[in-house]
Amino acid sequence: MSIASVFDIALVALILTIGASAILVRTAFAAVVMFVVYGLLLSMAWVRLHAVDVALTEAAIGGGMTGLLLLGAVARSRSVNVDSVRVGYPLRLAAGALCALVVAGLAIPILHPPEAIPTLAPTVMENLPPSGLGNPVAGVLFVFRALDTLLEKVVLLLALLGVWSLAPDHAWGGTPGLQVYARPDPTLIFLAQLLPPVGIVFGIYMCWVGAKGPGGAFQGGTVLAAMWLLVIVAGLQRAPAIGRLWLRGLLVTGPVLFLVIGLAGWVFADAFLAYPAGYAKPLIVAVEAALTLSIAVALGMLAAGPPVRAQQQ
Amino acid sequence: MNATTLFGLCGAALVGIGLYGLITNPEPLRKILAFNLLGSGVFLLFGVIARRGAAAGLGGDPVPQAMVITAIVVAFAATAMAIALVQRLWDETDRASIGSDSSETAEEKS
Amino acid sequence: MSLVMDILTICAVSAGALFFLAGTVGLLRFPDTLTRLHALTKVDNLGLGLIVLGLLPQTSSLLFAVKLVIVWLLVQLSGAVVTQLIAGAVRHHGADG
Amino acid sequence: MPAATALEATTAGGALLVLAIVLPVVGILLSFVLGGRHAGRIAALLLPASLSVACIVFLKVWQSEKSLSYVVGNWKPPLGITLRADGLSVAMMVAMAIVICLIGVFAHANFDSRAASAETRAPMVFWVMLMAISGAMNMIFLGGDLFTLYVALELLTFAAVPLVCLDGRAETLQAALRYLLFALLGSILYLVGTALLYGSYGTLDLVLMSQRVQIEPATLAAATLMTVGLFAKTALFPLHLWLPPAHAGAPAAASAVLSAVVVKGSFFLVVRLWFDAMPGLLNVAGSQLIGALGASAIICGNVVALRQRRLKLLIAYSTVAQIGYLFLMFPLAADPLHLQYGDALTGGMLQAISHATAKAAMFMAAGLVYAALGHDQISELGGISRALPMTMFAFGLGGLCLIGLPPTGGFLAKWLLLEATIATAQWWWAIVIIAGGLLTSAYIFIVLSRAMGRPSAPLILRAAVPKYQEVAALGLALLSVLLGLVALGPIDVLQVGRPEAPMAWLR
Repeated sequence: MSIASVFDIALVALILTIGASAILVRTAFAAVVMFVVYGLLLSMAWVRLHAVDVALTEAAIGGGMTGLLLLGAVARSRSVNVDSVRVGYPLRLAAGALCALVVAGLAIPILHPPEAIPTLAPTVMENLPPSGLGNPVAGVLFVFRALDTLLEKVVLLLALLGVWSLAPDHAWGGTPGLQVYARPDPTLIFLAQLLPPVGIVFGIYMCWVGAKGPGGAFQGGTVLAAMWLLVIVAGLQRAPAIGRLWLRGLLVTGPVLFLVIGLAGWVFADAFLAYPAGYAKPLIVAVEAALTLSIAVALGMLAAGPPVRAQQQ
Repeated sequence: MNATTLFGLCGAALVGIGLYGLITNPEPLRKILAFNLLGSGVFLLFGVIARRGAAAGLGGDPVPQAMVITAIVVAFAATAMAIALVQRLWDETDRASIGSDSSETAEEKS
Repeated sequence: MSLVMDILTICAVSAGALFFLAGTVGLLRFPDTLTRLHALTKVDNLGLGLIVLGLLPQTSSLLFAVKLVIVWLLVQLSGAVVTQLIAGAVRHHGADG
Repeated sequence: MPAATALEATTAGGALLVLAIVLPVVGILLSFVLGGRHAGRIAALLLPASLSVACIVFLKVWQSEKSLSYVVGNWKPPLGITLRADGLSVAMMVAMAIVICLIGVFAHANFDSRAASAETRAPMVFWVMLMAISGAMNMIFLGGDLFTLYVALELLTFAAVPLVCLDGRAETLQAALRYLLFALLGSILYLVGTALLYGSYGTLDLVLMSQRVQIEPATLAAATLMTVGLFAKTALFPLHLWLPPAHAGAPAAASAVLSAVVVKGSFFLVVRLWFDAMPGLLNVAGSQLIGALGASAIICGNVVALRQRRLKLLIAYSTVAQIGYLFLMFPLAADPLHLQYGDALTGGMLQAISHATAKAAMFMAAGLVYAALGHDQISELGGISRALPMTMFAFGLGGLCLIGLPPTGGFLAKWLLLEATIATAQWWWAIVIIAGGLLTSAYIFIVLSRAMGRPSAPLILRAAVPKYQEVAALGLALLSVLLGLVALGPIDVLQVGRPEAPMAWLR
């Protein structure tokens, strides 16, 4: 048994233990803390599966941003009376049996992979050069399956509108009620002044490097969103009112540019979402840059929650 | 058993754990957390399938990897929406329970 | 030359791992929040620092080495700030153990 | 589908399919920038435009008797994504576009924001979500790739959930949360199946899948998980618990779109899965099980509907029952022993369409009753048929369609299903269909007799109801009645693009 497999076994055991305890621990707060740790461990699993792009996304969004949201909600829930009634024993037993069945159903195809394992990796590598991209994952996201990526941006916008729709009527157009988790603390303010310049450079770098290596619009956008949220939480800047035109503009910049370039492909490259020969890379980089910005704003606003205060004129 | 299969079984187990939490935990917040756990198990299965299809000098099939990235963002959006919903619900039930007795908790279990 | 580098790596990384172990034991065994923080910061500073130091000889390019050092510096920064914040919270609300 | 068309290129007119998806997306993006005050106007332009695109596609497919397809970005499957419009897609697309447009007309009274000085919450959310639902439905009907369909499904969920709790009351928030959790569970189960199928066959394209698919454990596990997930989203018994509170609590226009349109999206995917991606994979036991769930839905939904005191809840439970009919087509159409394939499938799709029109009309009528009376207690409806004759007429016509009386679309749908029960010698489903019709007629009759009865106290109308809202409801109701006439012609369109022999892999 090699060191790598010892590491893998330990990692899987740890992931399962922490995951199970995130479900089983008594208090919601402990569960959320477990979940954040779980997210970080999981991104290690992704590295072990040679999917560095996914590892970055999982660490940034799955662990980081989701953890932030859950922590914020737990902090709120303490002031609210949450009844923690457990469901009855028979139901739990039935649920356990059902879940065991599902696990078994999933384990069988894992243990018995098809004889000839299907893969699109060679096809992707064959067709990647015309796009000028070096990162095959970016190639799939922006060239071969660009329609999914475009629609997913719309999903993000809709989710944001869905979150906003939970505002009381009078607060519509106002500022989100991002809870300040710590009181404005000199140390936090210091961090919020020091880190964002580094973070912004890092976010832009991640987006830029995504064309040829691991990274891309999501990962870069998440880092930018995190910097923005840090500044807001430290009290250095207020969350913007949701009715602001610049905010709406930034939110749609990425999707609009993507859509425009896609439609232009109809004229210049004879298909929707096709890129004209020779211009693919600059166009994709432009789309990625615009998307990074839109994703950063969308993620930040999703985490900031619905507006609670009407905008002061 | 190689590492890929090991992670595949881990993903399958996480799906089971998440599903269990989603069914048995009455608190909405814990349900959302369980949904995320379930989701990450599913994503891990994608990753295992991608890793199995490693070829052409790549560490894994990029198609499922790209799908996972899309799916992670969608799952985050869903979580944000669910949490906003839960918080608004707390606000409203707070307001209701100040006015009258909190009769809504009984309904919550069904 | 490479043998010396490898020995250096092995020594430094092992020492770093030892600090991690000690820090984790401290985190679990120490009686209250402040002493636990103390144990934790030692891990961040020394443990990670030694591991980064040990990995430096193994890097293939300067850029890679710079990235490693940046990682260490960022962890230092966030560790320091978070420790401050937790300690501040403890002073305001009192620790529960 | 024959192998020759497997790697089909873009057909003439395929560009229209892109337009059907892009138009609503443009509307959403525009509304974000221009603001909620203009969202209603943008929707008023885009929804009819989307309808006309759907009509053109329908006519093209109907006349040429060939599917349309569009290869996005010129990347053919398995690498890329193809959009396809076959008979099922175009029929559903036109029907849903019409229903959405009429709901848009109806909703103008409640979500008009043109006069407001600033953007307001409810209109902005409603119109954007309505456009999103229209786009997501088109995507579901046209998508030829399982993962694209997943994204479309999520688009539909995120558009539908906020509509449930548009008024922000605690009970509707509770309903929305439950709906969201069910829907998320449904989509994640669908996603697991997608992963397993990709792992087995290296493609997510429906046509390629249908050529490669085989009976093996991975495929069965995937298909089961996906189907259960889609059942949760369609609210098929016993996963229906979220539906009644969600649909009954929403504002009338939202209830109409949720009940008439949204649940059909996931239903359509079940059909796509079993009839297109994995033709012939459904064995007797599986199809009987699905049918049994459908039958239980019909019986339980109707019995519970009969006991409701509130009109909107009654209509919501009736949706649970009517969804059951949709799934009766599986044992009737997918029985591998009998190649009776066409009738049951046609009947099932027609049931989806006629339920959409009838249910939208009924929810609109209930909304108008609520607006006029300030409540929707069935026992206190006396005299309402004199006060709002057109509304109650629309409700009655919709009811006739649900019961399945001739010449309504509901009649034709149930008749085709009944015929299929006889042709395949599965008499037990015929009993369920007939019993369901009787139960439905019971509660429709109760409501109508209350409405026609004398009021216990003089009826005071709280608000005047705009005529055009009544006309919209009546229009949909008439449509559901006239749907019976499609038997004379356009019904053939549903067979366009169907494979000649459903069990290609058996040969």
